[in-house]
Amino acid sequence: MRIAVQQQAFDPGEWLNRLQGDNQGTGAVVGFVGYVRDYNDGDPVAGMWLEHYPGMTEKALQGIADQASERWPLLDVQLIHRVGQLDPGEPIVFVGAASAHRQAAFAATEFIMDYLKTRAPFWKRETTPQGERWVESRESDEQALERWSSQP
Amino acid sequence: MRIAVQQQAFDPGEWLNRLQGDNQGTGAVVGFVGYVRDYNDGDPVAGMWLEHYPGMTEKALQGIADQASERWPLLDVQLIHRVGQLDPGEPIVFVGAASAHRQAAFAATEFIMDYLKTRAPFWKRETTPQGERWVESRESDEQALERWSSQP
Amino acid sequence: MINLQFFARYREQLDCEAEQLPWDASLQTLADVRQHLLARGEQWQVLAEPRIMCARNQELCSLEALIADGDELAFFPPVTGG
Amino acid sequence: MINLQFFARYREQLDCEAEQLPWDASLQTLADVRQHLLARGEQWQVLAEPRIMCARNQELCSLEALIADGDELAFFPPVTGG
Repeated sequence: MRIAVQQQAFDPGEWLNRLQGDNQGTGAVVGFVGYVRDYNDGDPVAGMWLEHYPGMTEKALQGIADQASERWPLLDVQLIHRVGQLDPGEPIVFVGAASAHRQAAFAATEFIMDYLKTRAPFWKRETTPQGERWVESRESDEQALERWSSQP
Repeated sequence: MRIAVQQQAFDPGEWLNRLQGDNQGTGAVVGFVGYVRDYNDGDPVAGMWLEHYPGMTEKALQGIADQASERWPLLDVQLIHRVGQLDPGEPIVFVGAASAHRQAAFAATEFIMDYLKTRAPFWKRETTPQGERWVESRESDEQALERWSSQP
Repeated sequence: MINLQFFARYREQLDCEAEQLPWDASLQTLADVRQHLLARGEQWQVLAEPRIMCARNQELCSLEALIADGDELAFFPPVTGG
Repeated sequence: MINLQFFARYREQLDCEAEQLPWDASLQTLADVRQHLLARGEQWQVLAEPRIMCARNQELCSLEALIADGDELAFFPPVTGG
């Protein structure tokens, strides 16, 4: 398992390939990549700045990954999230899970993203023609979280 | 959209990275990689041979990808499946989808995998200490398919 | 003429990957073709499996699908790719 | 002593990223601390937002969580990472 929070760019493909590792019991790997889009809420976005809560961020991500590992039979989890200044088109986050079968890898990756979106201390501020603005949290992200309390 | 069926090895990371393309409206990319495991049904697996139905395979995969594109607002789909002889640890299949938001990318990738597993003409024959054997289809794969007939 | 194809375990057990069947209007569906093959004897009973899959002109179909002269028909066990 | 931290929009609107508050046994919960800050005047009303999130010693908690001398407390708007 590897968790990183960093300013430097990263290569999502490398992170995906790393999930299998040397484990030939791995049958399924799922990876998610979040990118900076060039528009949001109807406005063009020229750039983004990501604030976080140093110290807490790493703990929060580790806690989310641990929860996923308790819930599904995972062989690996890899998670990286950028902070600081980003350009449109740049990867912000990679989350991936490896397992023997695909259902666990899919569910764990979605679970980690849903928790990351609503429980990890990151905040996006984007640059639009009207100036800088903080991105508003989305109700749909809270709703996405709810299904994990009922579903196995 | 790109769909390939080939004997040659491929790099899953490259296929993942290709999904964003030049589209800065892409906010979310999900990729799935299936690998040859070194055991199955309790037996060690020394290798695998993948048979397919040339001509029909490509059409079937295209049809599945098209269905996913009609169902979710996808910006790209990439799919590659190997045929012929494979060693344990080698990637068999990559399926990925790009979208503005993550829910569509996750759902489409799972949908394509569920259909590929049960509707695309591939057959696995694995080499075990007892000799060659054809892999049996799994009931759980048929069940995975059923949810898509009810769910939006 | 009907072009028949068999894949994977069926291909091996029948020791046949393709054959041509003269067009015969009494064979209206894939189920009729399957019945015709089963009548050939012991070796062909593998096609009696309830989970058999089939395709007409490279598209999955049910055994009840109607066929036409010149069709490419295929019989195969449940698929196991991915 | 209580170590207070503010992030993102709150940090900007309060023009404050961190401050120390003398330990005061009457402040039993994060809600008490928040009330104490709201009493400072207009600028601090941003903390009245119903969707405010908070953490105690770098773990998410509810406003009803009990606090202790030496705690690191943080208030912030709903998170928007990923």
